[in-house]
Amino acid sequence: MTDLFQRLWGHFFGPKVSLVLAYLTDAVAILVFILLTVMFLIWLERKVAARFQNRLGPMRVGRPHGWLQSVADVLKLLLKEDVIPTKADRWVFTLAPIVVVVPAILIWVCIPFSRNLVAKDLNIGIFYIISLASLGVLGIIMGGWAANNKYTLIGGLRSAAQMISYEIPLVLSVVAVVVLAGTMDMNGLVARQAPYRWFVFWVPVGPLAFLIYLTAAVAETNRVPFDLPEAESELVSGFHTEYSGMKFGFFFLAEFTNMFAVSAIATTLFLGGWLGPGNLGPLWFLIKTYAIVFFIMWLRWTLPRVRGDQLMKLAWKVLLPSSLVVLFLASVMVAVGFGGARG
Amino acid sequence: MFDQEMKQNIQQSSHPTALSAEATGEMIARALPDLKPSISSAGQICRIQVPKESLVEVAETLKGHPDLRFTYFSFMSAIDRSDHFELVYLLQSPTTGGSVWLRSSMARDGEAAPTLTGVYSGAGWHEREAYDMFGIVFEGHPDLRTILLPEDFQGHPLRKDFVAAYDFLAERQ
Amino acid sequence: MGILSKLPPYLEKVPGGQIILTSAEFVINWARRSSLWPMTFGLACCAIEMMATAASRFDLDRFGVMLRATPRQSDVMIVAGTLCTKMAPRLKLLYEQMPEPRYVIAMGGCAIDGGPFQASPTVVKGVDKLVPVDVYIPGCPPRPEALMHGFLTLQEKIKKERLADSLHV
Amino acid sequence: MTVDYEVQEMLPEPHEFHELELNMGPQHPSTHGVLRLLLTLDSEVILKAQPHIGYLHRSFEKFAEGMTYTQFLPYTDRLDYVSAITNEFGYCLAAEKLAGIEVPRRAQYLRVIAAELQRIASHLLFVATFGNDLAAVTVFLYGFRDRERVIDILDSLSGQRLTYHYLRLGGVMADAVPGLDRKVLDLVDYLIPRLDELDELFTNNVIFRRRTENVGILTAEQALDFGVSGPNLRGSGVAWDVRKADPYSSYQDFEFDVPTGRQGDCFDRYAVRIEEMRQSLRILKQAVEGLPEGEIRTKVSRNLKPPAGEAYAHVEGARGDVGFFLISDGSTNPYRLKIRGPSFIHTMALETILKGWKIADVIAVLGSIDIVLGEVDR
Repeated sequence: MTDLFQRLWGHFFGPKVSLVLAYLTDAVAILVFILLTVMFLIWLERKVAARFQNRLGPMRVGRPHGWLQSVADVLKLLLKEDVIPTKADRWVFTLAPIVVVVPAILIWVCIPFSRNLVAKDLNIGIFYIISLASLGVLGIIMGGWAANNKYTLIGGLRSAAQMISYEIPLVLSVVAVVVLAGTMDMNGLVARQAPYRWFVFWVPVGPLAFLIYLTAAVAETNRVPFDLPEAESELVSGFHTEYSGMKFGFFFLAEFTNMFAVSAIATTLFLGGWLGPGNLGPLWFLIKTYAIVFFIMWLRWTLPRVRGDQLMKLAWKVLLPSSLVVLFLASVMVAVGFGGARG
Repeated sequence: MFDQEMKQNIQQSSHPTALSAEATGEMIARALPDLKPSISSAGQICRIQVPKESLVEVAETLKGHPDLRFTYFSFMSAIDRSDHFELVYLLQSPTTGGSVWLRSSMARDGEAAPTLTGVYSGAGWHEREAYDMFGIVFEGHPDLRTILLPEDFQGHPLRKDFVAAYDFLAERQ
Repeated sequence: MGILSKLPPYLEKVPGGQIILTSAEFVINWARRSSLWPMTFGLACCAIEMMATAASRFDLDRFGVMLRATPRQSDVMIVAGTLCTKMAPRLKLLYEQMPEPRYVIAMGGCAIDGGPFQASPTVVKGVDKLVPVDVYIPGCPPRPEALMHGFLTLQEKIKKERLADSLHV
Repeated sequence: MTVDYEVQEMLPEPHEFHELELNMGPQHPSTHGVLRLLLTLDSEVILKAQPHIGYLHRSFEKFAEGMTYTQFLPYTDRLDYVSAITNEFGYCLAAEKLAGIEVPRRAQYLRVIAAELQRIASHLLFVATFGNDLAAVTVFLYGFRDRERVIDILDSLSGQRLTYHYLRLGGVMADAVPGLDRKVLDLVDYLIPRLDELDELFTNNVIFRRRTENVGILTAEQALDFGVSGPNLRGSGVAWDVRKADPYSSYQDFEFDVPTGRQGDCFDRYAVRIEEMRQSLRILKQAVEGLPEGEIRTKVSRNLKPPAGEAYAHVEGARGDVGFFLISDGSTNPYRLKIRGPSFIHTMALETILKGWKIADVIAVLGSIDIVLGEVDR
């Protein structure tokens, strides 16, 4: 996509200037896309929840079906007073939402919407994504600590424990796929699955890795049944209890961006990314991603929350060993010649 | 799989029935003749009047006696009889189904009541409430603090002389 | 962002500034009234009706009303129930923790003036003794329809707000 | 009258370095009102839990002393506002016992119908809030959706949704609305599949089981020692139901079982309530089918002057044994009214139950104990 923009800007400016401008355009495009998506996702979540619960959900703000609801919410949050508690650590408190949001958005640099619709197709794409994704937790811990409130502190610490525990099976399941594919390039990963040899069908490694990835991903994004860091009934609002206005909005933004990102990554890694009949790359990509998003929402509005120790047990006693087994199986598959690198 | 477990978890049990006041009185009279239970209020209440010094002792006997087993502490409260306080305890026995009222009286001021927390854990908060509402001090209570009223509240609302602050009562008199 | 709150009076003097001001006012008031997040502040009986209003049959979410647990993220405080002297300082504290602009709905007789418990020395005779109340909803307890009406009334009230008075950014 | 509105926090006791004092409430999403829990934590494990109450003390007992017997009746609705009818029931029984009033049989049946509807409504609310506490928000909304159906019938009987004031001294306020039997039978047909659906969605959910089984155990001995009653006592395995043990208002006419749990954990307390709803539906069916004809109220003077004496009546409320101890001195006002609120006692037991569990379990225990603060603080 950068090439395209560079060519476009090239009509007006020199090559160096147009490269910079192309990157800027990329950034703006991603930002706008994410903001619009998140607003849509929040609206979607409320409507989906409402359908599950025999309700209607937003109806009045923008007809039909309250489609302007999220716009109103965002505007209102922007206009709210920005409270920083007196006892809070001002700098860390202000920095935390930014630390959470920035990596969540940076992930999108590498995600291919179609063969060419990707901001920068790094050859270590998935590695880059995973390393960025683990940064978000820092912001959560910072926020939990800086607010100087016991509830946020507990929320932040829970979050740290949870994220670190689930990072490992998540990465291992991704590594299994990388081993099978023999590449870390996102577009390369998709190409290995063409046309319908999606990794999720590569028995036995594919489905198992997909399951592990999905479980760990739900935990990584702090959603029910693993929403301990912001457990509303226990910790009021967890780590963002003391945040108001747009700072809170940033946490919300990061949460939904992350949810969309893990779904997009799952699509790319396991469901063949933008592959599909016809020349409709981005459309297939979005359909698959939204299917996973819907699944995650479905989980949220069906399941109760697990307890901290059960969460840890699941990560260390079930997911970690099984992801190691999956990794081993993937190596075996490559060794006996089933690897995607050659096929 | 779980459905069966759920059904197992819930047992439909045979149920004991409550004894009438007379039957309870007879039962107590048989087991402990020196307590002298009396039946009052048209045969609805079986009560034992005891001096407050022997409250703990009587409660312990009623709880521990193998034929009576008054192990269930329903509630305790006090009544302001203008010249003295009356202490009321309702004890029940889940094994026999009997219920008995322990009654005792004490002076309104300058006297302390014995605590039953040593016999029944359930007495704890009821006694704190009586302390709040009547200002009765329970000697030996492990944690005698105000419970319902704000800590800086003046007076004890359920005393009959605490009237002025309640606007509606003042209007009537 | 002190500059922003000083902006409207200057803008008024500029030719055409009035138009900008009114349209900004409209958009801002629309956003504020369309996204009223109340804090769940259930004190007594009315809290049950508040929950019922948020639940399936009445569904406050239709108006964009989403119950939040923490005062920092809420715009409206529904005082649902009897306020006692022991609880009063907490109510005040929670109100002060809410970011501006904030609104208060007094739900039920007890929140309005003590209701049936007015005579009790431990009951505060109306939350407006402590915090400014925007909408009073009578009833013991008010039916869910009444609470919804309360929200609509509050929305009407916000609609008429002047920007100069309400910019607290 | 001036009130000092300063925050008076109780100073925490001196504690070890690794301990953390966490103040939960009085305003917290899952303390079910204005309960305040002062938790002493070691990481997430509770070393000590101290319930603080009184944030909703409205002095009901003093009010009773300044009112006539009939005037006080609507106040009982606001005691345990989730289960208003059973409070009215207890108070009416006590006052009728005191004054020697006979209640016509039709009124007794209508009272039973109202009380059982109320029990179902209350237990549905319990399921809803319990689900919400464990983050199963859908259960919360399903519970309320079904509760509305029950409330509709109570609404048609009394004209109120929450504080009914349907029972009156000597009978009930109004006769059964036409088609009450049809409505109640429809409700039975509607609710039984809904309860099965609930079992599928919630009761048999593995996460729910893990969260509640073997958590927050209250043994039978402890329960009896504290005076715990109702579903919480039965959850601990003690079969004690006032409707069976001390039948009032024609409860002896109906066939129903008393379910008990095994060990008194959160799941037992939950399961007992679910089963009780099924039993209540059974009673309702029998009551509307056998509703006798006749008067609905004995004439009772508005300025009722019962003879001097005392009476104690207790009923099986949705939360437990609700007792009213009335003392008359022969005048129009009660001399003293003592209300035995089961939630008060259950809150007292919290301190013992919570010790040694985790913060997440506090929520499960609080939800399963199902207290209503109006009754705790009175």
